[in-house]
Amino acid sequence: MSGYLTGLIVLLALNTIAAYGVYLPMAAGQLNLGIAGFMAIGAYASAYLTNMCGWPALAAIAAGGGTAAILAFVVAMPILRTQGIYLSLATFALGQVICAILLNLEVVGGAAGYPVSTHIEAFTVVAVTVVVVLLVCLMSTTRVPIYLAAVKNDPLVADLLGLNVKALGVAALTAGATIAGVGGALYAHYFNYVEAQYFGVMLSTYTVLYVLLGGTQSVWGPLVGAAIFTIVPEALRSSSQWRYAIFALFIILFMALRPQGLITRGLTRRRTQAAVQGGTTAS
Amino acid sequence: AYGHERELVIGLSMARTGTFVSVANANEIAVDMAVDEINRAGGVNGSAIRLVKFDTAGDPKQSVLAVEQFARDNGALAIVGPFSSSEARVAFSAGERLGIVQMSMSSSAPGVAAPFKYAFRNTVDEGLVIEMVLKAMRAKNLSMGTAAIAYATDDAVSKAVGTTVLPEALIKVEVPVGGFVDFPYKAFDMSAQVSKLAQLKPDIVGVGAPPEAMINLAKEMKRQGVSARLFAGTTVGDPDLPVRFGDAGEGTIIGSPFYSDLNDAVRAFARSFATRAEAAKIGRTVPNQTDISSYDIVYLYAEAMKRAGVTGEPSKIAAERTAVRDELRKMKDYPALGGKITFRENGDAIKPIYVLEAKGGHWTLFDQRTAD
Amino acid sequence: MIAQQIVNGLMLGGVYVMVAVAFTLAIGVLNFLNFSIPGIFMVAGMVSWAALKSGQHWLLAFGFALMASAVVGVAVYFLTYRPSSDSDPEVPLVSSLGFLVLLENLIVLWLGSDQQSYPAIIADFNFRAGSIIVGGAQLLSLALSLAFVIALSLSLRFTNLGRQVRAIAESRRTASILGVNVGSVVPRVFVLSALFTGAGGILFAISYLQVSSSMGESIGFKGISAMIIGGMGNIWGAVAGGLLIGLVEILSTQFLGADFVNIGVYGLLLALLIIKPEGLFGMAVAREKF
Amino acid sequence: MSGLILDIEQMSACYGRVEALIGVSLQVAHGEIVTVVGANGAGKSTLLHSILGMVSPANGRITFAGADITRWPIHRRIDTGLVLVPEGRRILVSMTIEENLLLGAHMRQDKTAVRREIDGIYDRFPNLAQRRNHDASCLSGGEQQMLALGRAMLAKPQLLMMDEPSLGLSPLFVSKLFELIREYNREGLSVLLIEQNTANALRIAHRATVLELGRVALEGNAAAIAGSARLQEAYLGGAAREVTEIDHKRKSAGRRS
Amino acid sequence: MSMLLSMQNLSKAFGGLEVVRELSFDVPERTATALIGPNGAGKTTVFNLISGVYPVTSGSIRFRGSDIVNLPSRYRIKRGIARSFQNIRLIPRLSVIDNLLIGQHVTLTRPFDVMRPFRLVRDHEWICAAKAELSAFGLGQYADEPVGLLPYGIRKRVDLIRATLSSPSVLMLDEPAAGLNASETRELHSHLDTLKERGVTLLVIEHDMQFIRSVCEKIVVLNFGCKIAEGSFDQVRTDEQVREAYLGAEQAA
Ligand SMILES: Nc1ncnc2c1ncn2[C@@H]1O[C@H](COP(=O)(O)OP(=O)(O)OP(=O)(O)O)[C@@H](O)[C@H]1O
Ligand SMILES: Nc1ncnc2c1ncn2[C@@H]1O[C@H](COP(=O)(O)OP(=O)(O)OP(=O)(O)O)[C@@H](O)[C@H]1O
Ligand SMILES: [Mg+2]
Ligand SMILES: [Mg+2]
Repeated sequence: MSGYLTGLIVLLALNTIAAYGVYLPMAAGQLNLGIAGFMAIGAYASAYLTNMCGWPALAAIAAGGGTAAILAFVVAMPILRTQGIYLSLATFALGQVICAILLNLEVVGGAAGYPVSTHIEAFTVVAVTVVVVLLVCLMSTTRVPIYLAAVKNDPLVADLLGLNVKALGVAALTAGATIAGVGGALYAHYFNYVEAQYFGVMLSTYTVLYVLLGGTQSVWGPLVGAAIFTIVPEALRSSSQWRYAIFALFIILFMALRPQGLITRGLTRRRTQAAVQGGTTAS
Repeated sequence: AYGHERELVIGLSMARTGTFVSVANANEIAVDMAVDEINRAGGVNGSAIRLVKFDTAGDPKQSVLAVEQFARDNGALAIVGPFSSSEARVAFSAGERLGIVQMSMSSSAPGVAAPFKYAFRNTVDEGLVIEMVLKAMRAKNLSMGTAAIAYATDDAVSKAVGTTVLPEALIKVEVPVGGFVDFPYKAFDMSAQVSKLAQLKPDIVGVGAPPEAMINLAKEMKRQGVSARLFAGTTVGDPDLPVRFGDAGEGTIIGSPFYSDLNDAVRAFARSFATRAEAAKIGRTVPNQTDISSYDIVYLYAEAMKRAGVTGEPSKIAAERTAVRDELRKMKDYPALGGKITFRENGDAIKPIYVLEAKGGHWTLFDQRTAD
Repeated sequence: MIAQQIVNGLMLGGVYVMVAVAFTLAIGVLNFLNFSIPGIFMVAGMVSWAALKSGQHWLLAFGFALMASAVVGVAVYFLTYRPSSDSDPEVPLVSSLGFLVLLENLIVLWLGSDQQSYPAIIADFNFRAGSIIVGGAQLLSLALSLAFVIALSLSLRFTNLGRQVRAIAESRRTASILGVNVGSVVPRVFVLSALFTGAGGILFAISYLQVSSSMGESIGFKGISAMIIGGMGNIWGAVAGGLLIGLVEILSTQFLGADFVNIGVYGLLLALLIIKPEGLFGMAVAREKF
Repeated sequence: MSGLILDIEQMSACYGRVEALIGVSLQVAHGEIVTVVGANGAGKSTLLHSILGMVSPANGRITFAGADITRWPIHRRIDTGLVLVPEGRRILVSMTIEENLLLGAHMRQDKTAVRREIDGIYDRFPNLAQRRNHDASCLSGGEQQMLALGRAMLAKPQLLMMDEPSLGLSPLFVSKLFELIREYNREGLSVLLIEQNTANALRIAHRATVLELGRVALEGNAAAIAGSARLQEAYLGGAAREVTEIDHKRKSAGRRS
Repeated sequence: MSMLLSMQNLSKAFGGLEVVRELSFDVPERTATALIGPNGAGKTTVFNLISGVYPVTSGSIRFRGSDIVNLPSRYRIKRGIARSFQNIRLIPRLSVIDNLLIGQHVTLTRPFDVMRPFRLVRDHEWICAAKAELSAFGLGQYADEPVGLLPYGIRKRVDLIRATLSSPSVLMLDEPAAGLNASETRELHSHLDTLKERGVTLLVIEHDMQFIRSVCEKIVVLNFGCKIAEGSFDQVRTDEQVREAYLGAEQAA
């Protein structure tokens, strides 16, 4: 396969993984603006394990996800005391703090960044991504997504129906962070270099954009969103300097015309969304 | 296009959009210029050079994509770029796996090329530059009783300059360091730092920062009435800096691998660059250090390819890429436009340093030195 | 020196206040976390710079800049706020982020990504009291913020228009059933907020004698933090939060080093959100939408 | 006819492909109480929303107080005295009770009269007076209904449209409410009333219209309709079950087409 | 007759406002008890106290003899206390079945059940159970409809079925007949009869006196948070205080 295409597929895989990291918490109503922080944790932890402890890449990548998960689990309780926009901003602040700390952590290179000694091939990145996507798909056939929808929609009722709202929230945040951590670890091992500056707010923001563009109602939304985000700017490559402006305009118009995202439950079930929403407002 | 039968492909990894656009957007012009000149003069080994370009927008991920494409799809023999240190770190690692030479025109973070055999940088080590600057200042008897150091903490180059390069260089010229102030890379408010400097009362302030932060520092010093001479290395290399200082920052001294008024050849380059830049409407007509560096990289490649006798035949591509690398490593004092270039073991260039002083809205040549 | 640093902190805080108040106006009044605000801030700075550079009188330049801000504000209304009535609450937030990206890219295309020097309109616009230097432009922006905030909080509480705006904030549909002309009140709020933001951008440029296509970003994020620390939707809180962040930033630079600024500021934000989500001066978190 | 305050001719409205109103005509004379009854989903609320302009009718004509208001924006209709007490009350819970009332009068300039009327409302509903400076979120269902009614009256309606005002109210309060409507009506207010509580609605109304699947099934004198067999069939009788099923099928069909 | 649920001196204050005051009443097992009273009397608040939405200010709530006031709200449905809401609170975007699956949650026994990819199994028992319940009340055809699309009356009953799927021993219904037309009310009535036959105890808030009379054996009347009367429909109807505060002269007649 051509080098360009391979490279593009890797980018797509990385973007997709990050998108699923945002998608899971979002299904529970948490807009995580600090996902890049969890990616950074995964990246740095796995890099440290390969560099300093000589772990094999795959084990280190898994451990990267695990580290992000542990961190998420620890912070979840306090962070989930907040809701809605406050939660988003709390995750945003968390992401900033994580970055600022990593930037000053000299054991992992500080501001100079941290090289990673082991390289993984494009195939590995794609394979891990496929596994993650399949796992999320599998999860979508369990009770979890409807429970998350309940927690998102009406936490009080969810609680009165016996769901453990807090635990579901923690689980969603942690699962998202785990996926993001794995994504960060893949990034570190494919590019063999991590720097804290890369995992800034803008990365989190763009990842949220993928998900909303694709739509949050279906498991395929994040995949489609990530694909658009990877491919459209490439397609606009010929218009060179205009491409990011055009792309931003595209996002705005898209959101204005199709706020529910590209892939909707209605679409997957061959139902028109308008009817669903109409019914909702009629209540 | 020039009547050659075969083509030698060179990749250009450029940051035409994105964060570095204002510094990097003219690199393409300089590279085009060099390629045209070489082809017009008969090419290399009877073959024309063909450029393939890839805009990375300064994004490390995209720079790897560029390397993959150049090496695997375009059959490039070498790559001009990538631009920044962030890109270089990941792109160099990819280039190493693919066995293709890359040479950055701008990356100056310490030791970025060192771990790699195929990685080069046509930039000079900050430590050398700053040492030259200080030696020049001492030689001209500037008042330098005590020094202070101001640097950006969240950028690898700036931080290294501030925490190691400047202190070591100041020790060498026996100037005591009164204290440090630091700020974020994109700082706009320097009031706290300058109030602290006001307390330290230094004669000179060594700066490890991008031009913007240095301008902000100079302006705030003026506002708070703190007078001290600023000096810095190549991190602030910008032909327009004296203008951008406005009435602050007069007398600032920097070291640079490029001085636009150096000699006829450079002036001719600047003129023809200006013509092309005007036509391309990029909003700038004066070349900067990364432009001339990009220009020189093409000539360095041409020379290395000539010496290695590359043919551009697809079957021999891997060997020829390695041959280009080996020739570059062997090269001694290649007479490039910016001065004589030799590559050190760590892949960075050794070349002349021009010590410049900001005077009345221009850079003036303060001194000229060569390391080693 | 510590006195000077406190003054420095308050002056820096003054800049954050402008942005924090603009955010508060959008979130408290329209329930909309409007991420295009940093973009408008930047547009005003850049446009006034471009006009000054092309030789316009400064009054005219500021006029252009404010006009541009208002136009962007209206565009944001039409393209992000208005279409989003029935959608997920994240959607307007995200498309306003799209606006930020768009504005930055357009300005880069037009005026480049360089940081530009802003001409000093008054040669030395500083006041000196003993050894302490106070920036005139910053003082002005602080005064302007305060005046605006007073006017705003009074009118929201006690005027008809204020009640209409608050009704819209809670439910656009109900407001329209009550005969509130949503289609004209909301754009007015957007324009007001954009003008205020634009004024902030201009005052920033005058204070710091610099503009750039990315000048909105970090100030924007600090502004949001200031707004939250003060209590989302609480206009006075935004003032206090802005000043507090300015102080924390300057003092942590002074005593801990620049490395700790972000840890300090965002750590403070995080801690506060967890301990007291409604902010220092916040009202109850009751009915926030997004 | 100058005696009409509201005249709707052949109005249709749809949500996407679902037709909610089909060629509905309806008149309200000055000083009249007209009630519209019909099964769930018959289109009653849609009718009021179309009159107010929240749903733009696909075709037809609405004349109010002599003016053709078909294309007017909502706020203009309300300014001229066409006021809705919406289904589900729609109280603004983040504002105090007093502010909710003031908001009802937001387009009025006569401050002193507004003040007097607000005090009048407090006299009538002591529950509201007690809590005037509390957030409206604390009100119980019935109290909210009082507030919604008071708020609507402050807009000085010529025609008051009420969408199921008795929903969730105690029997005592229901009779109070209907008494109140009657009283306002005697003072000259025209009322268009939608009710599930048909018995009560038909008792106070002068005329009635029965909607069925978005069409007018029957109209006439309220007392006569109260005894009508057709009404029993369309609305109260065993047929109602099929009505919802048909309604449901119609929607599915609408989606499929 | 044993008392399934009993309140003892229950009080609830919001800020300074006492909304429920020293309220004591019992809900006998396998019967339907009505809670009526003027608007704002505190009926919904009592439900909220029983289901644990609010903590009580003082007093106790005994369920099968044990005090549950300190039991976290989500465990109460596991004990067998389920409720519906005054305003329907279903998830409009999900289908009827999905909404019901949430109601089914407390009947799951194994911890792994939540993660079981049951949709991969054709006609999984959970779906069958939910569908069976739906069909039992004649709503089988709506199984896959998004709830938001359904008529009000149907949604109300879906809400009810969701509550019954948790196999409750007591079901609290907050104004189940509000907004329903006569025939829908009849259907609701027979729905409740079925539940009663199954042995479910009902606690109903309702303003429709006809409905109350035909469904409930026992009535508790609240006013200003206090119990003003208790007894059978006929006892309560003739109570002077009840007439004055709640029914009005006309209705009582
Ligand atoms: N916003 C909407 N989008 C799509 N369909 C709608 C919308 N609102 C109402 N409908 C449909 O239009 C029809 C009429 O609804 P409407 O609310 O007017 O009925 P109604 O007579 O007021 O019923 P109810 O007694 O339940 O209030 C119904 O089939 C309903 O499902
Ligand atoms: N969260 C709360 N905060 C403050 N006051 C409250 C709150 N919830 C209810 N109240 C008050 O408690 C009283 C009783 O309310 P509740 O909702 O229990 O009444 P209700 O008997 O259900 O009335 P309705 O029949 O109208 O629904 C009301 O006066 C209400 O204003
Ligand atoms: Mg209705
Ligand atoms: Mg109630």
